[in-house]
Amino acid sequence: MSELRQTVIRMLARPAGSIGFAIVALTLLVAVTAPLIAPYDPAAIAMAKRFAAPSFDHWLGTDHLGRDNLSRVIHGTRLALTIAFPAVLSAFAAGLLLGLVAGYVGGLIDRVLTVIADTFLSFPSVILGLALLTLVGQSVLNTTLVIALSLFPYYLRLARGLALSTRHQPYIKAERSLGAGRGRIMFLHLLPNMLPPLLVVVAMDIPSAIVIEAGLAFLGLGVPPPAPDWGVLLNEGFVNVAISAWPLVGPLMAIIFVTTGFTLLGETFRDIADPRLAGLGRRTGRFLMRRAR
Amino acid sequence: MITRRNLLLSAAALAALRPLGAGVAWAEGTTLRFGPQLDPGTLDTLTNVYDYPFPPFSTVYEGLTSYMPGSEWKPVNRLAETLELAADGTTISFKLKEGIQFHRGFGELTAEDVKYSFDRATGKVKLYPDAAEGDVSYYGGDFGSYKEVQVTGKYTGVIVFEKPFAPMLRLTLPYATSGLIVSKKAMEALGKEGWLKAPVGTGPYEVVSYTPNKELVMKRFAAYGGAAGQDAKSYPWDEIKVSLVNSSSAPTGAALTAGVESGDFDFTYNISPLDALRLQNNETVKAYVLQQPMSYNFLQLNVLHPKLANPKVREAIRYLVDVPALIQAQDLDVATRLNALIAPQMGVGYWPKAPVYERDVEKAKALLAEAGASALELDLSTPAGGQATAATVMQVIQANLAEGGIKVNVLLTPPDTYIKDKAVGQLSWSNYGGAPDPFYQFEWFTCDQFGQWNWAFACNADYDKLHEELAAERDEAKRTEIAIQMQKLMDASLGYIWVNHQVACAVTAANVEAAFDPNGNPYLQYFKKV
Amino acid sequence: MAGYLLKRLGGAVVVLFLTALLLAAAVHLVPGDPARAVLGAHATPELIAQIRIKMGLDKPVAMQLWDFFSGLLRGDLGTDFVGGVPVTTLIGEALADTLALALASMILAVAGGIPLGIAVARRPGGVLDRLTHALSMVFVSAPVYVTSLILLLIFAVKLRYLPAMGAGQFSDPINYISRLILPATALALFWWGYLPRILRATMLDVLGTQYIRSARAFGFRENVIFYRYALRNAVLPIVALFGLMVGYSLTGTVFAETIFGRSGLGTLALSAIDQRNWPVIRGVVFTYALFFICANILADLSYRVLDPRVRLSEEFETGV
Amino acid sequence: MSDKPLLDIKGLDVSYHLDGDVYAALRDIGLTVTPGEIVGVVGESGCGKSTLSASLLRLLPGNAEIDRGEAWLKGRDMLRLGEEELRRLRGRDIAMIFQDPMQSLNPTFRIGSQMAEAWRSHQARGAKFADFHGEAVKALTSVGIPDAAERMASYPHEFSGGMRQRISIATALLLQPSILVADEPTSALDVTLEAQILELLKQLREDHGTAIVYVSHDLGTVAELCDRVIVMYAGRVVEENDAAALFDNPSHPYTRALIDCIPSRTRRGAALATIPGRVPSLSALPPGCKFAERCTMARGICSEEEPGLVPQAGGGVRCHMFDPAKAEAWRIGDQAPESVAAPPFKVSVKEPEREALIEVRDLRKHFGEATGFVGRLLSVARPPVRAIDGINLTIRRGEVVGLVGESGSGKTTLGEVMLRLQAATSGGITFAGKDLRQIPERDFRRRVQMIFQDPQASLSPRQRVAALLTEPYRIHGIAAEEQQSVDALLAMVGLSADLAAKFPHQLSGGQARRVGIARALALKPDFIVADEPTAGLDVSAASAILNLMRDLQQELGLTFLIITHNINLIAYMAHRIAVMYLGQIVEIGPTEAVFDRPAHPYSASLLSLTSQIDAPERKRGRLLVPGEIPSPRNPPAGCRFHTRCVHASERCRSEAPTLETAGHGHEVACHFWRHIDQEKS
Repeated sequence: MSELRQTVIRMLARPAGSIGFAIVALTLLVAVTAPLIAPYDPAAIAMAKRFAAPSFDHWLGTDHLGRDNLSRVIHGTRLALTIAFPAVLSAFAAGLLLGLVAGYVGGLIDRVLTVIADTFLSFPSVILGLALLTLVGQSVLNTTLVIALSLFPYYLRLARGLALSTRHQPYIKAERSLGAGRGRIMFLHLLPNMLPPLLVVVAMDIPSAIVIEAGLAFLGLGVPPPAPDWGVLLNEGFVNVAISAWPLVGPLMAIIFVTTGFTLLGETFRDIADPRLAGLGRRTGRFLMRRAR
Repeated sequence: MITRRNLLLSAAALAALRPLGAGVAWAEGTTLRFGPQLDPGTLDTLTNVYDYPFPPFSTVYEGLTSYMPGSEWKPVNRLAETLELAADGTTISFKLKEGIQFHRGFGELTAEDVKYSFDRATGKVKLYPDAAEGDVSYYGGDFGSYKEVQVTGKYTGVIVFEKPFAPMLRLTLPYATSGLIVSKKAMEALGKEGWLKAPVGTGPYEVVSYTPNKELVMKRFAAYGGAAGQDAKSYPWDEIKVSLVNSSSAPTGAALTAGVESGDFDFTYNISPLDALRLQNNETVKAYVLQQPMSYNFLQLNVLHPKLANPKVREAIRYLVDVPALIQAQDLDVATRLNALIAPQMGVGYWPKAPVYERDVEKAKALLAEAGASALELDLSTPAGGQATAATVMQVIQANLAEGGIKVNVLLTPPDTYIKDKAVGQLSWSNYGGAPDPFYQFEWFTCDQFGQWNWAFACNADYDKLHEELAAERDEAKRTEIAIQMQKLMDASLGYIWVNHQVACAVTAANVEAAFDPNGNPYLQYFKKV
Repeated sequence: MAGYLLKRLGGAVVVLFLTALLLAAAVHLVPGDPARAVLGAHATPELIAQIRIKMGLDKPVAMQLWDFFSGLLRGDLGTDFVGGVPVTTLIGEALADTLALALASMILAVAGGIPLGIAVARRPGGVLDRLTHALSMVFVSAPVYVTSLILLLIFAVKLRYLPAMGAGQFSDPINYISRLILPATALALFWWGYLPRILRATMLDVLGTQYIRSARAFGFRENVIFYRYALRNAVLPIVALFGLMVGYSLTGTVFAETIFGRSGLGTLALSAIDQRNWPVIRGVVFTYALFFICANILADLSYRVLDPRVRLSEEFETGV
Repeated sequence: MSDKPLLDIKGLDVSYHLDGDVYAALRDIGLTVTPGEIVGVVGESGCGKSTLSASLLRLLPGNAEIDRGEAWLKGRDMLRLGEEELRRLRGRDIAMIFQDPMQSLNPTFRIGSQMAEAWRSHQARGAKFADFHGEAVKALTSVGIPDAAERMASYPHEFSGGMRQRISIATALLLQPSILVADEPTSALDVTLEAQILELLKQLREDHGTAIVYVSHDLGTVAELCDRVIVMYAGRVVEENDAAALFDNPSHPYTRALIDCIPSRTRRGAALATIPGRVPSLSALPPGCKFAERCTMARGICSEEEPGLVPQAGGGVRCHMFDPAKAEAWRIGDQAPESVAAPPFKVSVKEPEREALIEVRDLRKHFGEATGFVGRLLSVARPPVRAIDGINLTIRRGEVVGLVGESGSGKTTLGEVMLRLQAATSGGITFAGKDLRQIPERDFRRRVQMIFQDPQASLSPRQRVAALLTEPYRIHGIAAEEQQSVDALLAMVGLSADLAAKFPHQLSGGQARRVGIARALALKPDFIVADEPTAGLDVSAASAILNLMRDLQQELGLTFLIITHNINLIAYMAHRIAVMYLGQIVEIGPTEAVFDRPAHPYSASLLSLTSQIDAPERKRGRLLVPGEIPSPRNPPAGCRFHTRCVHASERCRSEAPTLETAGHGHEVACHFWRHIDQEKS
């Protein structure tokens, strides 16, 4: 525990860390208190007030159905996080477990799992997401699952790689020579040592999940209306941009703000928790690859 | 789905702000350049996917009658000199104009060609002399109970039906591609392959070349017989080029209008309303907003679904829906409200006293309370595709109903069963295309349309019977009476909430004046140079 | 090397086969009747049945799979449900525009990112370093659709600076290239944030290595050490990013094409999904997968060619 | 040799700044190097040796700061030169070669191009670039790179570690600096290669009069190579003297302790000296003498006042004991300080029992053996690695067998195959009279243990010591009453109970090694394989571990197979010694017999090359082994050693020798061992 506290203190000591922390904290706060702080019902339609410019009543103006842009962005924060967190965590749990087994047990299991992961990896995640959502239909749950599915092979690959490199560590050989079984080695010795670098990845993937989700919604395959999803807001704003650009301003700022905040926090965390990851290795490549999609 | 289509269109909106490039080139010579336009699949009158009098069908072929440019829904004779419906409604006798020539020297039009064309449409003869399996007419249904054409002379004949079929005069002959006349001689000479490459009709323009998904070139038919009562030489175009695209790579939005804006095309059809609005301020082009009174948007309520089975619930929904807001949400301030299925422009079947339901949330709440429907949760979707604005409209409906305490889930990708299974579909935002006969308009709401187009699952034996009568009745006043009765039944079923007529938009170069039929379809040969 | 290549290609074939299988199977899971979707309003049941026959949907599933695979081996991705065009034709046309955009963005990315990275690494902690550091975070975090929209708003809407919409025609190269600028920049922004950071990190890593110390100990000139000795080794790992760059660009083009109204693979995929046009969806997704896999193999190979250390090592790979 | 110093360092202070802390890395360093002199710098890790060597070229990392001092080279103070002037000095006047030869060459440039760059950097010397090629070939040839002209086009990874170190030296040779700083140049190399490099350095001095600063933790090589030695402790020079004087008659208690720590044949049976405690942290140095805490001779004054360098003949010593003004404190108690070592006591080396505990017959382990049809097809191009190739070995209960050989000889693989941590390719193992295949794995694991090379890395990093120690019991489900308590286990290996709550990374190397031993002993095994038990440990910690192992072996009657390249360790501990070469045992026999009369030319060389501290041994002749160990993928035909054997004849090239008896329990695999033996005597 004190290790954790120390990490937090060291993170806050860096400007990037404290800014990131502040943004993430603010984001979480907004997400939790959305109904309290949003000035209007995000779904309340007022055709008379369509495309209003910012005013005292509507700080960010109104959209094509006269809804309050600010309120929609605020509620969108909550939605973004309620999709991103479960998506990343479930992908992480599944990827970690299977990657661990693939990396440590090896053999046929490894080959099968790797080929499956590679197959998923050979699609751009947006295309994969579009195709899958077309198959399963649009809902918050499906979006979450699709994002989890597109992230999961990276975790599998990553965990497998870590397990592979860790299994050759002397202490694993030492455990084997003591007679420790596979389960004991995997879960008591490999897992705790693989977690810290992987947790860094998870922290850095929250914004990726937000970005993928909003991207899918932007392309029209995200969560169904009237959910004020950021991607949906961008979509609707873009469609009507010739009439008013104001509906775009809120979600654009929100996405930049939140992803930058999480990235700052994640990178600081990475630098502190696992300096080995700071340099460019194949692993950083992997981070990037995921970010890139 | 719908939002995405919208998204692609929206690029258009942005182009509004795009600075204009080099000066727009003016239409040159006497070629009319039209496009990009969706490829019709084939140029055959019976296997194309248009099924309405769209170029090239309205330029290459002619029917016995046709509608004329303008807004009047009155068929005029084209190939027919006279056309007469018998008193019992089961026969139509016609006399063709004499001396009408088919393209490429395939001879004069005779009653035999009419017989062949109609037999072919209804599958009484093979589609081609060398037809393969699967080569069938798509549009046999347009001919009702067609029996045969009795050829009584070189130019005369009688169309015989088993039962009276009134829509023949308003729909099949003047409007549907299936009613167009093809050359029997040419068909026999050319065979399937030759026909599909360059079919032969009597229209003012003949096919020069057709490259699927690329281009269709037509030239003035020198020997045009002037079936339309007009010498083809008075049409300003020596040549018409249609740029064809595959639906998968069809440009949208600004990419669609860019051609006309840059001078590459003289005419582009089916642009988005926002583009049309934008281009109205552009002096180098002319934008058109066209009423399509035969096409209509409305909400269907599945009366057989347990959640909607109580009429009070459906009535409440009718009071909750804010129709003017729905029209506004489609960016169509130009669209007119629809109070019943048949538009006044139809000329027959219009119900002037159709009730106009104003929004009344309190009344709706009361009705819901009476029905004991609390915490109602309904699905809303646009099955089988829809217009670009469907998602927006559905959000308004969603918000409208929310005010009455009904939670609406919008399904952007509805399951297959949404329209097939009466226990699945609930509210359906519907964008239906139509045709100029009440019979056709009412067709989708009969009992045997369950699982097809009757998404309200409202089935009424009286309605179906009236529908049959409508086919048989030739007297317009009586038909109107029947139609009003049917619309009353629809109103009483509480399965439909009428919203608006559809609108189509197009753009031409400023020096071209476009012409459209009463449902907004372009008539290329009537386009003028100014 | 050859053995490695064989191994990689073998793996790629397996993955592509699975990809194809998944795609072939997907059509049978999709909700909505493609025949109905094609025809839209006023389609009669007879007509729908006819279209189904035309699409081959009436055949048994196994038959359809066989048709798909045998076609694939002949380089035939089937025929578009809607327009009846060979899918390969559609993809070929769309690919040209997409590749032009991807290539343009990668050229911009490298042309901007590498020099900036070198400048930053030359003076770590300097003004430029701090400035780029702050900005790069935003660039790296912002997704393509955000950068695209912002660029569109600023340049096309506010400043009316560049022709924004559509892809233009190859026959008019100047116009074509000018239409590439905004979308390519939107895609390159990420790399302008990322490459300098990575290059800075690898440069500092390399500058701290033993062989650089060793070079100093032998009195090498500082410029030689920086530009010749260190830079080559620092840029090497970036070559491995090439595969990712292709991946990023291909994904990013979906958004950039949508926002800038360009034709291309991305918009083709979207409209195909919209129409449930499975042969086209299948073909496009398969093309994406093919490019992804090839790009990664290419990146690995080029890395091997450039870095003598890994030429012999069988362990090194960046994955598929 | 001229007396005028080439390099004169005076009063040098260097500090590191890290996370706001200041580490006093060097304090008041004085060092002179005269032309042609080889100066050794020794000390444990963390004493500032590497900082010193880097300071000589001013090649310190960015967070280091030179606080004070002067460094005169050829009449110029390096510490006050500009970057460009400094650069001109580097390489031409003073050059440096580094510890890890694998890292010192730029991996992406051909070696010729790297040497050319060095040449170009110093063209001011007046040489033309046209001369470069010839000079480079000459330099490479002279350091023993065959086909130098062609090999200049090779990349560093195409050379072995030893070869790369030669290339570094060749580069230095090309520039002919007056001083070469060699920072642990042989630490990563095997003893045979080490000897070659040392020879090369000596030759450099002979041929070019290059002065060398040789930095090493290995007292043996320093004693072997250097004229003068300085001993460093906690950033200070604690003693400086001529090499012979220093090793024969060390003054500073630290120097003495270091020397006494080293195991050797002559110390067999005796407890080795140890130095308690650890080198103090450079960020929190105690006042007074920095060694006082660990010094058995320390008096009150030592922890109060920091001693200065007391001049002595040949150098000086930083100890109050030798300061006539301060020495009173010692005069009262004992007389002249004798030794800081624990009182020497002779323990008879207990003879092992006759019963064979583990027996290995014709054991083979081949890696990358082609399997399956395709594999066999491909294997034509790629033969398997024959890591061990026909080993017969019997170890009796209570016996300690030492296994030596160069890296790549298959020592560790043999140990792991014997413990079933790797599957054998063929051959049989009998354990306690039973075929190993018939013993359930779980039972076997209870009875055998392994001590792994890296003490810290072989402990699961996220487990506390207590959990690590009791894990064997949990794995094997040992009843609570049969368990030894954590405290007892810690006490057994001489650790205090408060370590139980620590994580491995909080332990020192020696502590981690002890925990590893305690873990190995928790299940009271019959047989232990110890793989390089002292690797990675400083001499003082290593000696303590050896003491512990010896004590435990005696007390518990343990059977050990000790795998090491450190022959001194074997000489000190083992009953029998086995020498491995390319997967085969070339000689095996009682330690005394093999050490006195090594029969195989390879063992003879290995023994002769082992650096010795003790005066009589130091003077022994060295039998260099040329070349490097061949790849076990393509072992030479006939006698595998023939490619490097000076005695090799035609027979050796074609016919593989088998082990034959060369005395009581002494076997050797050499066609000519008798002949060679006679020749030697």
